[in-house]
Amino acid sequence: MDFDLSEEQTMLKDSVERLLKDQYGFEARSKHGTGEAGYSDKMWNQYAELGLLALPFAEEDGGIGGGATETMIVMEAFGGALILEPFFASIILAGGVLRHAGNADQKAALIPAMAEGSLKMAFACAEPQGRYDLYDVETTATKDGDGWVINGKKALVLHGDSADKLIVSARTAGNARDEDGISLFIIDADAEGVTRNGYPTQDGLRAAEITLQSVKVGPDALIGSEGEAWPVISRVADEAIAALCAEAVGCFEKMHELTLEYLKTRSQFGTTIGSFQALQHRAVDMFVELEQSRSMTMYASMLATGDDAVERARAVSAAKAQIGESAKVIGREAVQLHGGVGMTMEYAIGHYFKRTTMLDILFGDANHHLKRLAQLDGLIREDS
Amino acid sequence: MDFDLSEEQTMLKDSVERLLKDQYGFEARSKHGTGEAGYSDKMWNQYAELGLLALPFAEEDGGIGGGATETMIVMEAFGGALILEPFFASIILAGGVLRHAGNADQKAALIPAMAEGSLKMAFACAEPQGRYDLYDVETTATKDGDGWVINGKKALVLHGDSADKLIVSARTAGNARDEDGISLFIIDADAEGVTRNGYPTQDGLRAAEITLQSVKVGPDALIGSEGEAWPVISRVADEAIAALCAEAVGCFEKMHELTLEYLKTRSQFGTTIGSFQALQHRAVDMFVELEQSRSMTMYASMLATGDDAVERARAVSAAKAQIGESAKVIGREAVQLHGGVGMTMEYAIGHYFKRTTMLDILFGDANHHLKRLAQLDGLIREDS
Amino acid sequence: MDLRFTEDELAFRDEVRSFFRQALPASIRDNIVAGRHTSKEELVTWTRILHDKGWAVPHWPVEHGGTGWSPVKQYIYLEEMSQAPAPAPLAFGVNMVGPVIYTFGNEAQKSRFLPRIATLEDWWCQGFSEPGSGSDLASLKTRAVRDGDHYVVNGQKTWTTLAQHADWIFCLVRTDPDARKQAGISFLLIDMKTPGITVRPIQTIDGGKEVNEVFFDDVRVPVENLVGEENKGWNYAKFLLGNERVNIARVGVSKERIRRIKELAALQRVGGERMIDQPEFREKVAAVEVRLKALEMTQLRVLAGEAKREKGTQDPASSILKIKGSEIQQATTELLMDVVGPYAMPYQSEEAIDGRNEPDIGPDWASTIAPAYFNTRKVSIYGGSNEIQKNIIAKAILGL
Amino acid sequence: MDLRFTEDELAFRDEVRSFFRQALPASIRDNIVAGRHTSKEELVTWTRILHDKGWAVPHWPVEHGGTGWSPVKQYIYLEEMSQAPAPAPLAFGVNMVGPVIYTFGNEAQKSRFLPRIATLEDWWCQGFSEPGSGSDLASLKTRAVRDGDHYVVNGQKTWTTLAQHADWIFCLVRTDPDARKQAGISFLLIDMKTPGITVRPIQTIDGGKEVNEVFFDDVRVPVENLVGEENKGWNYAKFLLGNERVNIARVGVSKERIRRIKELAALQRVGGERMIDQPEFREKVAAVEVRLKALEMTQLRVLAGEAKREKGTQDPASSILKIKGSEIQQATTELLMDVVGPYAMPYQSEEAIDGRNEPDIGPDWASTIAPAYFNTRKVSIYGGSNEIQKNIIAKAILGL
Repeated sequence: MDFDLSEEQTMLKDSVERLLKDQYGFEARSKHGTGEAGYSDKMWNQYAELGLLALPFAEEDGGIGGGATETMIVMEAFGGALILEPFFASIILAGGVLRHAGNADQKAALIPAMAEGSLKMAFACAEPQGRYDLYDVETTATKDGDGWVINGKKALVLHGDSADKLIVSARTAGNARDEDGISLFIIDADAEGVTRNGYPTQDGLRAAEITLQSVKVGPDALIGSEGEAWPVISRVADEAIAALCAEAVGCFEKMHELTLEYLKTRSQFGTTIGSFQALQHRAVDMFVELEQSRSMTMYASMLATGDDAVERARAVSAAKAQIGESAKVIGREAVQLHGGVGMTMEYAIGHYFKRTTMLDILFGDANHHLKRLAQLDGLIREDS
Repeated sequence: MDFDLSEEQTMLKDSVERLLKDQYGFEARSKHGTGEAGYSDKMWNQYAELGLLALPFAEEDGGIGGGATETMIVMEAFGGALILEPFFASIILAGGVLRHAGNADQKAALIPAMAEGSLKMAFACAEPQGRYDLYDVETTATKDGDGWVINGKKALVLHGDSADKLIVSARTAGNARDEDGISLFIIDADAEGVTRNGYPTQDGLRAAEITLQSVKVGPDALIGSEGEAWPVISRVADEAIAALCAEAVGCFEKMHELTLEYLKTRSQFGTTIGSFQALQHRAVDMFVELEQSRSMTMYASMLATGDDAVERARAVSAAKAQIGESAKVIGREAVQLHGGVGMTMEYAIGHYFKRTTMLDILFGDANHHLKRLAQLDGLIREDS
Repeated sequence: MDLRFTEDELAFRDEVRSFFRQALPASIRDNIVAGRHTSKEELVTWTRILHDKGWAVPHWPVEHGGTGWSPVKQYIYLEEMSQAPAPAPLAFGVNMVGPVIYTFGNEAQKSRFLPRIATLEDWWCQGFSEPGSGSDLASLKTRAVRDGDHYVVNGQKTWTTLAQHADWIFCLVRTDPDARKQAGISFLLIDMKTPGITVRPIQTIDGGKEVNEVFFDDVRVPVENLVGEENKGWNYAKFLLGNERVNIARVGVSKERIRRIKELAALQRVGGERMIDQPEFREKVAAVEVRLKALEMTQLRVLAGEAKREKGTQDPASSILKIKGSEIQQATTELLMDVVGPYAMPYQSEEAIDGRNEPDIGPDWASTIAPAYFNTRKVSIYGGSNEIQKNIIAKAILGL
Repeated sequence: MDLRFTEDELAFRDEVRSFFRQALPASIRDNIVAGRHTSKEELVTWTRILHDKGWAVPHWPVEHGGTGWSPVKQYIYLEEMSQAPAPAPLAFGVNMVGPVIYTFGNEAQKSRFLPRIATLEDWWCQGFSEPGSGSDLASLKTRAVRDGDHYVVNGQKTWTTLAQHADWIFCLVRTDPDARKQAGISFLLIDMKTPGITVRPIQTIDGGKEVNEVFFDDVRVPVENLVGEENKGWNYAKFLLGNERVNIARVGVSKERIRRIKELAALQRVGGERMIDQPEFREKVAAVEVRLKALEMTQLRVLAGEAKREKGTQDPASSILKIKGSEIQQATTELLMDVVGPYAMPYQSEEAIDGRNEPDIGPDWASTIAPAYFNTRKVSIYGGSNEIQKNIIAKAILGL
């Protein structure tokens, strides 16, 4: 058991934090968000230069071979800066599918381009009727010669509007909510039959509703084995959840810091409000939540890459439930302790509140994950 | 709409509070509890003299004809003094059955004796396997000539050990958890075949497990119609819950008062602990819970005597859920703010904590009643 | 004690309910049900309808257009209005400055302002908070210096809701900088068209632009617009804030929202079953309903007590209404978030939706929910934060 | 970073687990599972078993009988012990006065006391709190006046747990009444058989009589029983209390209790179904499990940090362990109350149950649950109340 970062990990952490400190302050972020894509291509290239976009990919695929800890470090830093770029959507999600299920040709064709920043992908795994159940797939892929024809609607595709390619889940067999019979396909984002309706999300990022109408793909579009995508999707989702938890911890840390700063400088009734014991205790509540969330994120990061799907599910659901709960407490207290300014777009704290609220929702809110954990008999069992 | 007490009600309140203030202080209470019955017969006689034991009974039956408000007043005062006598068990519960379902002969035979204090009854309505479901009746009453033979086990019969007579629910038809087919019988507590195992409860009151083995009763033992007791039981239980809520409010008020007193006098770090803002705010939380509980108790008292069983159930379940929740908050804060002395039997606060914990349990805890309310579609509906 | 409504009160409720059902324009109602903002035009329309009925300012003295209803009837009226649901009359006029004017204003002010408040010919806004003041309202810095028949006002107000529509603003200004904090403050009525006033919108986290900063740069205000006595403004402000606290429980609004939650949860499917059929969800809603019913009864108890209190004084127990009322409002928006799930995410401003032909992203009821959740954080901040309310209870009721 | 246990640590865990399984007397284990108290005889028996194995005081320096285990192994050992479940060694000796003696005591004290602590030949109790002192420990009033080779002690201690069994008590006493609060305090070891000591039991709300008042009436204590320097006792006390805070999370105890909750909920039927099968109940338990897992990881992080801290200093983050640990312990007893339902009500003392032949009232596992619920309120009070812990975090970590 060892909580220390290696020398390389410490360097990674320092370099990404330095980049964001220099170029991703509150003002700078507003500017980064004004372009059509909703984020900064310049920053994206800098992430590439720093090797961040190559980080999770294996060295033999053109990546750097970083593990769960490296992802955690980067996502936490990104959370602290509220970055707008599609790192999560492209590298963690779509990249995760490639890592776990792409064949050699697919990896060779895509990963180097992703790592150098020239290719962005999105993962269209959710559907409008499915809520948080990624096996609820009504989109169909029908055999058509060597290839397939895909029809259906995908929902809330993160950064789906600016992606160059999409990975789409579609049903090649079975019924709407079966885990069996789902397949994954790579399609060009501007292929015929693809309609993308992009929009901003509450936190200032982007997503898209995507309609697929008779989209034809060749045999090389299939990722992994036909009808057997569920273990891949579920594994990628579990890893993604661990990454979201780390992002949330980055946000929480910053929210706590901003709130402390405010308590120490804001003056009321002739004294700084941080001298009021009732407010001190609530700042402590925030701190405790932050530390508990950090602990659970470490736990989830450690287990999310494991091979036991049930153990993995328990760990990430527990972590996501903790994060969702902490997001409520920390968001509530941070805004309340800021008073009126916490309600405005002109202060950073409100932006963090909105992002963490969305982080609770992404890939399942606290209720969803508590239910999932409970169905899996919880963390503590006779045999545990 | 009128929240004021009438002149008579104010007098009732004053007189019962005066009696308890004079004779039911913390020291006196300890003495009252030392007798074999676990309470004071002397106090019981004084309640009778004050007319309290006659209060809820109709005037034509030898009572005083008090309503829900009168019961609320008395129960609240009793709660404030943590009385040990079987007012709830005998007058509210068993008395309630007589009021609602007793025939003229039964009323004439029993009510005047109860009102003057010479007869105590208990209501054996729960069974070991039934948890909070009073329709879960496995005790059977089998026809035997004109009368019946009763066999079974009754659980947690409040003050069942010192009662002179018992009202017992038993099944004359149907299956264990049917609402139909339950009947009520009056039996002598020392009838052949009745075994009473009396014991103290956590709050210093008394209850008994009662075994009925071939207990023979005559035709005049039946209260109400054969097999149709459920509406009676459920009505008596709903009224009883309103009374328990009032008792809880009496406790809460006293807990709040004792805690304030402690905060104002206990000195730490060179000042009274009541000057610490974090503790002030928690005293406020207690106060808010107290007032919310008081409000819900008024609401439940008003509706518990209504004829619409569903409306009644919603109101009392809502009130009991509120009381249970408040009992947790107020109990927790009261003990915590008292510190170590809150953990001892030598201070009053711990006794209140124990009683209110039991009040949450009696006739269904907060979980049970929230579930019941949710099943009845809640308080706010399209038609409400 | 009898907590039931009397026959007369029940008849009154039916009368109000059926009037609202018949008189409230459907488009206004539907907007509210959908969680969207009421426009200025809609509020004026609705206020005029109420005024024609004689119900625009029911709680005012009869001589100024009030109805003479008992507190219970006033409560029933407001409850029915929130549950219609109809827009609430503009509080800055009818609940805030109106009562200050008829209680402390002179005859000229009464006859000049009150009728135009009742009809919403004058749209009022509130100039109390300042960037530095927050919960410590009395630390305000905006100065008014007497210059002949005018005060010259300089300074800045903030959190001024709907100032963009306003014809008038009522302001607390410092007229005696040497007096003790609360003692040197006056209550001024200022025409928003006066030169030197600038309004700057503040964008809030729900995407709205309803609050503003208002800057005063050598703004000349006739002395006749001073309410009551110079340097006594703090008393009038306390009176006003006290009135605000009673209405802030928003029981009717929360009731209406719980109905909405149940309606939407019946449309939403989770894991193949309707959300409304899940016992966990039902119990979560029921728990909020219990707290809300308790609050409603507490509100009625405070109201009943009002009648017996000295005019213009405030039951400190009304702080409970603020605390619990805001907590429950927040709890209802959390439940809405639970219901909507992932489709809380798309950001679709009302303007964007109005301007396009395509359907909404996600269910057509989803777009207002996250903004409502964000926006409702404010209810425990404004009107005296919940921490201030707890301080009030601790001091005034508990004697700590 | 690697949060998994190493192969070596896993092997150690298996070794400890299998030793406990084999060596722990079943009757002692069963008593704990049932939520009953461990008797003095049982604890002595168990301590001797551990001592024979060389594991009675694993965290002590090797020269005094410690094992030299890493902090992680010590943690595994304690975890396995709570989950066996086995009784914890008497903390007053092995965790409190023992470390004070080997850190600050002289050689004579070390050789006299430490071996008898390890074997529980000496039963120690703690004389810190006084009726007036509470969270403000340094305000203590018990006096020790030097008289030749003795101190003469007068005063009163309270909340002295298990003093009825004690051979020795370690006390904070005031030796310099004129010094600043913390400065005039000394740390004395007192033989409980010394004339002038009276022990009076305090009955607690769970029905127990484990805490006591201890009165000192001209009690003569040899000066050789002073630990360290006169008037420096406050430092030793802070050191001791710091050690207390790390162990106070009680992760293993809460884990064991959650297993018990699930076991009992499988026996209990509600409305015709098993309680463990109700989604609402399962989710309530899961929510506590999540908080507990987070606490466990936080505890491990604090432990890992310990190794790098200056010896004898305390990570203020350990206050989190106290706060969350006590909240979770309380939450588990609330869940037990939910499970047992109405049969929480009968009061059946352990003595009463031991002395009778009839079966228990209700299920045979029910009688200890309400007492545990009542008793567990204390965990947020003792060892520095949670309010004090929050003050510590606010000051030492947040800089407020």
